[in-house]
Amino acid sequence: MPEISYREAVSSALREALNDDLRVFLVGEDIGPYGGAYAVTKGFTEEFGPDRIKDSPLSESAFVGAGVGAAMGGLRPIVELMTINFSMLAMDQIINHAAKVRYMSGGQLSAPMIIRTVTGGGAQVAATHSQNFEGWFATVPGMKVVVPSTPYDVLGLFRSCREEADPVMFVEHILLYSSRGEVPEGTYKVPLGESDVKRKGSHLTIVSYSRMVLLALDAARKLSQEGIEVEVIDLRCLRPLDMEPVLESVRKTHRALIVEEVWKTGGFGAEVAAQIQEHAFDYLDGPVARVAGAEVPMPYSRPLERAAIPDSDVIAHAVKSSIMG
Amino acid sequence: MPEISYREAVSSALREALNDDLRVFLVGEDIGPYGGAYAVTKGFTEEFGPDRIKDSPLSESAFVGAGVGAAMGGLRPIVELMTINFSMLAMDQIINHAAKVRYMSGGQLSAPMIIRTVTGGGAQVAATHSQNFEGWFATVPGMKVVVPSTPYDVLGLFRSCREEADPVMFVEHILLYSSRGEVPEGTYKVPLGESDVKRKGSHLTIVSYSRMVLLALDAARKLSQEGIEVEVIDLRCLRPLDMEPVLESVRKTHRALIVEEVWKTGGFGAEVAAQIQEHAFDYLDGPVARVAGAEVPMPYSRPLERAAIPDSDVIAHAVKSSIMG
Amino acid sequence: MVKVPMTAKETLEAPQLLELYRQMMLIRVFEEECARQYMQGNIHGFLHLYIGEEAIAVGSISTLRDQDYVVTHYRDHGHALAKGIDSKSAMAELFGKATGCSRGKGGSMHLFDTSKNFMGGYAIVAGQMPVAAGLALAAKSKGEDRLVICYLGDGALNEGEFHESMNLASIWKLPVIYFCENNLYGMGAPVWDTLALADNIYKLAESYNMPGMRLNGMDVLEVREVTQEASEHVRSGKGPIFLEAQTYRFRGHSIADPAEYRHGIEVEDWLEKDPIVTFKRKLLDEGRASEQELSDIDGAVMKEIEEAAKFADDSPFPEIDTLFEDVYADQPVPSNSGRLTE
Amino acid sequence: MVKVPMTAKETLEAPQLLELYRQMMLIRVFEEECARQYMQGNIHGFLHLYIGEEAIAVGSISTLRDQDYVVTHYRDHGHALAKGIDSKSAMAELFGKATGCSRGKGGSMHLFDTSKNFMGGYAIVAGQMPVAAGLALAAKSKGEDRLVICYLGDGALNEGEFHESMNLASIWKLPVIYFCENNLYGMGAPVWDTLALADNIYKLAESYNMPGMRLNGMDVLEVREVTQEASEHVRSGKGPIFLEAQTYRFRGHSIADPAEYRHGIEVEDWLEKDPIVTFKRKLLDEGRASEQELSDIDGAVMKEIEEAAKFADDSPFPEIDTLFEDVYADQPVPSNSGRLTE
Ligand SMILES: Cc1ncc(C[n+]2csc(CCOP(=O)(O)OP(=O)(O)O)c2C)c(N)n1
Ligand SMILES: Cc1ncc(C[n+]2csc(CCOP(=O)(O)OP(=O)(O)O)c2C)c(N)n1
Ligand SMILES: [Mg+2]
Ligand SMILES: [Mg+2]
Repeated sequence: MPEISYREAVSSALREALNDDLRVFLVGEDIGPYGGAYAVTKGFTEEFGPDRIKDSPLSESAFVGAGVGAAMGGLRPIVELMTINFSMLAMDQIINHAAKVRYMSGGQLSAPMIIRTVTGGGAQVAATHSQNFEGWFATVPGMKVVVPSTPYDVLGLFRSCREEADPVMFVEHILLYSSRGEVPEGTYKVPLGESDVKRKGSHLTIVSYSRMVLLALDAARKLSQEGIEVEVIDLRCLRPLDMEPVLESVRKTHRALIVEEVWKTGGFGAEVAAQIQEHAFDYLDGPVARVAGAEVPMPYSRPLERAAIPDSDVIAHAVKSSIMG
Repeated sequence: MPEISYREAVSSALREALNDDLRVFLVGEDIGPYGGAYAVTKGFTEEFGPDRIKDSPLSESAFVGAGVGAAMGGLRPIVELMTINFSMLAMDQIINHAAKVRYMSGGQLSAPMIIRTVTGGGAQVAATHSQNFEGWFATVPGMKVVVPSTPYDVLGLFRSCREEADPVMFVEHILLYSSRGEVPEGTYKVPLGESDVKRKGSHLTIVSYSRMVLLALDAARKLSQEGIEVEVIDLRCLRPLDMEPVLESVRKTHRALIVEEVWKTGGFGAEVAAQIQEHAFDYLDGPVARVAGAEVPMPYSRPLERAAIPDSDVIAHAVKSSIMG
Repeated sequence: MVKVPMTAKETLEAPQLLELYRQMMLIRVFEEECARQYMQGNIHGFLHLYIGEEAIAVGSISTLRDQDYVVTHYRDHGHALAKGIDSKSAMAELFGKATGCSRGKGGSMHLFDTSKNFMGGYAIVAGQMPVAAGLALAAKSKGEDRLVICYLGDGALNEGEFHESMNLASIWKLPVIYFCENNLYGMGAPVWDTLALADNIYKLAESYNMPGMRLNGMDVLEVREVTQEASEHVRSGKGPIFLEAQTYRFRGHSIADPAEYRHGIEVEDWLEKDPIVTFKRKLLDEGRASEQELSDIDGAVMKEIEEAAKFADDSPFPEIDTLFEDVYADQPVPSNSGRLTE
Repeated sequence: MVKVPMTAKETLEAPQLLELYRQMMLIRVFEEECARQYMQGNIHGFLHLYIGEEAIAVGSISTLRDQDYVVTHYRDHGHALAKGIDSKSAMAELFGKATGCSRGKGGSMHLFDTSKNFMGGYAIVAGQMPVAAGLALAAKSKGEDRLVICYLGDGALNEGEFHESMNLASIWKLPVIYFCENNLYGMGAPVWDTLALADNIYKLAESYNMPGMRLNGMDVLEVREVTQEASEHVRSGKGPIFLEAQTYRFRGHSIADPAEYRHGIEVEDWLEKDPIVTFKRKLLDEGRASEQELSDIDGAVMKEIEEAAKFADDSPFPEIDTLFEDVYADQPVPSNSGRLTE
């Protein structure tokens, strides 16, 4: 199987969409000749023309909302919010318009659009540019939220997103663009709402999503050398949320650790922890543990930022504490 | 002790602030001659003048942000967001400015302001006007979130908010304004970050906040007649969060139920559930249960809306299921 | 181009004139019935009446074609009825009934009828503006011959989304008419206290390199004429246009608002300009209609609304399990089924 | 009032002129050092250089008094230095060191120094505008004799917060100068493609019933003069004012951007207008300074920046436990300690 980068996976997924479906267009800040802040749409304007690769003014609310209207009007917009931090300026259109128009209209209308955006810290771009809001969107009925960790999942999930008749947030991670992974030929799909066991193990279940999956796998590899076998489950979607593989795993390992990058308090991992104990209480040998980001606005300084984001050592340590209990 | 309404408690708290501290001013939509959407500031313009009761244009981002700047400049703004639904339009100023300026400036600046707003459903004002976002704000470092359920707590907590050197969201509930409660004379305070045992009991611990506390107490009264004694704990603040009384209670009752109005998935109750099992796992006789709002945009129609919001029967039922296991 | 047209010169046939009268009357009577039903406890939540502003919805929408989209704010009954939404299903919606145009889920602020290309009332002030731009973008991209008309209040002018949408519509040359219903107040706030350019709202268009026009929102014929002109501009591919109609809501902001912040003299001045009364007088004075014709219309309208109320009253509430319907589609839609022209 | 001043008429003494030169040079050399340090891996994250725009920060801020507040966007090094922030603590901040002006927490986009009334760089486009309005409101309410100057890019003009802030500042008559640095691009997007009124940005002020002026941002003396005039307007209590300086960033949007979207001819045209080179030539041509004086300044500036870099390099990183400091205040502040005038 050919190996490609996460960035290439996103680019291919977008190219496919543009080639397959004339209703599809891209809109966002600097996605045109500039090629996108993360070089995902480099060359797209030349390939598809400026009508389908629409550079937008800096007006997050208007262009996300225009995506909502365009979707209602029969197009299939793929809207890029340069980073999830700027979604704060489009919150109303996402939450009160995109996610609600189907319900409020009694099913007459819908906004089938994909909002692509970039989450995460670790790039030393400080407090306003290093946040993880995907969990918030995952609490909103009417919305779907996809958080791929690998090139394989990017491509497979994106293809499924295109079949959705409802709005989806497709949340990429800033530090994953250069990561690489194998991807089969052909147009395989990964359905929304299927968690993925990324590594088998028997001693503890790690549940994670987005970039933290990779760190959890790192930790699992290290732990394996010490004889600790960790199962790593990638949620892949926060909404719809597929807890079945998680519960199945916990019924086997009897221990669970949630790993996420966002601030711990009220992170989406709390939901996962709550559900695990709700549905597998009798199987648990100890509390569901959580590793998450430090509860601070992200600092710029490198050593501070490093200390604020979980790494594989922290994860491995938490696994051991959990097992030693 | 005199009995006053929740609305009167908010009004008095604001009056006190205006009388005590010349740095305090109010700003918001229609808070002036109109008297506020919920009649909280009726007569204030006559009493304090338009410079201190500032009617704002419909521009949530600008007037919340102006509050941030005014606080940085030495005033003590009390900003009213007419409802928490409209906070979606001021998200960036709340999350990326108010909550972060202290950190990003290395402690040189801060934004000591109170953002008052109104949460909740039940008034048949449909999907865009019936939401509960207080839990989101409670995940943000730099922010504090207060969710009073009684006139007593409104007054006591508001007084403490005024002493804060950091931004606070003060979240009132739309259906509580006419509820009444006893309030002592004198300027007692309720500190931020102290959960309150609102009813003693031994069989199960209900943890709740805002309006749901009242319904939980209703349920507890009914259950008491059946011999089930429920302890009801009101978090009062979501951030800082005081889990000690909750854990103490659970160590006694061995069972917990979280009751909140927001959509269940990713509701703040998930955090509470996660923490209970983290810190009192060995005391639990069964999983921490949750009662929450239906996962739908709020419908307008009365029977549908009623079905979407937990009531005391649903709560009582959940208590029993939890106890019966 | 910024202009203030002074007189309406269009000549209409009598049946057209009577139809304008009928529609305004229909809205008026519908709204009065709503107020009554609210008092009787059949309608709940927020209820924002359009009384006094009827000439705008009727005048402007009467110039549109079926395929044109209407998007509006929460004060949406007038636009919905003018676009042809059935008064029964509108009233049933306000009652929260299963037969309502939005299945009882939307309520007063969220009427929808896609079969009429009435694309909805939206309750977040100015939130409908980006959505309207998007609908216009879809129409334009698909090469459809339709425009979008998007109503907004004077209060919406202060919101950032107004600015962003106007700019976007302009640089993308979208086929949309942004139509400001300047009724001088946003809730209790007079436009003079909230908007720097309160006296010349139509000139806000200049910032967007867009034509702006002011018109008398109490004169249905003037509304028609200016909208027609605006539509021609938009249909010819020249991009969006901005209209400011000067009008007044005769009631409070919502049914709960006694509107004490307005002076009696101001209110009375405006009541004199009642768009229905003045239009009726004109029709009679100019001999375009007889008393009898008009009172026949009144009667028919009253009967229609009475039936609408009865229909709403008789209709069932939605089944509880419909609560979970319409959150998501049931079926995924094939991704490659789409072509720009069917 | 909308006007376009054509020539600078102010007469300055030689020491003042040399100081303007020194400050522009300081910024230029600081920025070049930043670029170098970035390449060497001592600075990380985003780095947006101010090279080419020095005349704006220096010209405008040189007219302010110490107590006046400066608020700006993420391209903030120039404004910070012009307001008197120590080049050492600024450079240390970019290195992420404990001695940085924001304790290493803010980085390039978030410089702060309240002792200089430099109230910060903000990284959300247009997000600084409401904050600046609030600072102006505080100054006005407290009867303080100070104004706020708030810089924004041309990209910020598209954001809703621009509109909301301009309107708010106008109706509240706030003492703030909104100063648009129109460098023709927001990242890779030319202003002509994103802003409907691209050719007349200063006229955006009209929508807010506010004066607007355009000026040559490459001429430090013109910047001074117009800012002075604007300050007088603002200080006299007449409310806010809007300025558009036409300028150009000589480098890419950030250090990572090769700026391939710009034409060579355009870039060269603007390089000819280099604010430092042209000012230097003027000083020499008009005999206001000698080559020796200027090269002495250059030498001093280079020495200062060299020392700043050394200071930054030698400084320690913050202790890890400072991570949790500055999230909240440690101590509540007594609620009744406040009085408007101390
Ligand atoms: C973003 C937002 N802020 C506040 C409100 C509350 N609100 C509803 S209508 C209204 C006044 C709007 O006035 P205007 O736009 O002039 O419309 P009118 O009611 O006069 O038709 C307000 C403040 C809202 N719905 N949305
Ligand atoms: C709200 C928001 N959207 C997008 C960005 C990403 N971004 C940072 S700077 C920038 C361009 C801003 O251009 P302009 O305002 O002209 O300032 P300049 O860089 O030219 O000085 C963009 C798009 C951001 N920081 N904030
Ligand atoms: Mg109005
Ligand atoms: Mg620029």
